[in-house]
Amino acid sequence: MTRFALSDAAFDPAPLRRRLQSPQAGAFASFEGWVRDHHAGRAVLGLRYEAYAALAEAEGLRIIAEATRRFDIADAACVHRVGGLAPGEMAVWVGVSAAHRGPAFDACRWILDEVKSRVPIWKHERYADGSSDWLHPE
Amino acid sequence: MTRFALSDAAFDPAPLRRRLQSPQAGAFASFEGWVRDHHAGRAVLGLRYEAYAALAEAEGLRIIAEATRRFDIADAACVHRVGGLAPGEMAVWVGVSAAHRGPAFDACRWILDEVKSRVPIWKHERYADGSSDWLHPE
Amino acid sequence: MSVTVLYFASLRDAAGVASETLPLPASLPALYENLREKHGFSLPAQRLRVAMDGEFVDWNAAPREGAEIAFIPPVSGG
Amino acid sequence: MSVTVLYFASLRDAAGVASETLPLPASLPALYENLREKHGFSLPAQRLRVAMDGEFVDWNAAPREGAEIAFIPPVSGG
Repeated sequence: MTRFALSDAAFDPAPLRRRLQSPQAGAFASFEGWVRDHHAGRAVLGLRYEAYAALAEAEGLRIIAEATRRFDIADAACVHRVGGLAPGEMAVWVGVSAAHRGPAFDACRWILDEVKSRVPIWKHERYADGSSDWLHPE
Repeated sequence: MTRFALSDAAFDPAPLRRRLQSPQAGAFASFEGWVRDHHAGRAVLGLRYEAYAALAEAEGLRIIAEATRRFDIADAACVHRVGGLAPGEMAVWVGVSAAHRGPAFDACRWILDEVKSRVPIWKHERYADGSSDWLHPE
Repeated sequence: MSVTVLYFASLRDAAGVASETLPLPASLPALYENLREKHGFSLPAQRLRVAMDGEFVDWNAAPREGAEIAFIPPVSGG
Repeated sequence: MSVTVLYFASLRDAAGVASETLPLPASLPALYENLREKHGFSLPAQRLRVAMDGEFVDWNAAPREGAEIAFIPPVSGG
């Protein structure tokens, strides 16, 4: 099982969730990021994620490995979309199984935050007014 | 859509998740509690949840309504199993959609904690040594 | 002049029934102490909550004629 | 004696190409400043990270012959 992956098509998190399951794990926290139809007051028609794939996959796997050391969890995984997405589509999925709920929530949030700040993936938004932009947050 | 329900059979969270989705919501946090095969060092063969159904449903709905007031979220729902469960089965599911990830995580965890402390549901565990117990935590 | 008492979890196991109809009691604490003696409940009242007609109520609430009363042992859902 | 430079996101749009092969530069900051001038990149080096051969490296790392170098603008996944 690859614990961090890029996907160029819509994916179903159900099989990923199943692979994180174990009879010792009593808790499963997960997160999904969905494409919003607005950003900073502008109507968003759609977006495109671009990645530096080799580095994104290596950095994503490092984040999962770090989470497994920092938190008392059983297992974790993350998948991030690349390519074109419409509003409402799932852009990122994070799942964490653990014996107890505290570490499951904490690790899920930490992985998401690290992916957002460290993994070389960029969002290009297309707006209803005809303009478009790469997002390079301060 | 009923935002808090008891279920006497295994259920699929996918349709519940879909009903929480909206194009304004960019974040979806969810939690699943799974039956563990051990408790306090004893092997667990299975368990049974019993509820005071009328009060559990009323109290569960109050928790969801309170969460919607306390946190900046779009929607939330929770389902709790009653009856017999085997290790690995899902006992509780909580899902929260929100514009942003912080409130989604915070509300999901808060709802779970409140359900565990306030909703009249009791767990009866059967152990491998032949004994069994109602759990009435201090 | 009666009430119905519901039992759950370890209280139901100890009582051997899920509910019983009893004369209208003077107070909820008095009712529980009577039942505790009768059925040998191990949990003291301080560890329980009490509900009347499907709503949590204060232990000082006056028992109502015809009410459905439930003593709620510490819960363990989730 | 050359390196390959990869461009992503706004840098790729500004450069008009996804990669180019360039003479081995003296340093990574010197390489970026040259490219910034050549392609009109708006992002200053302080807002970028840099990677060599698929690993993040320090801006002080020495450019290696044949290396694949990528300047990483602020990311926006998730």
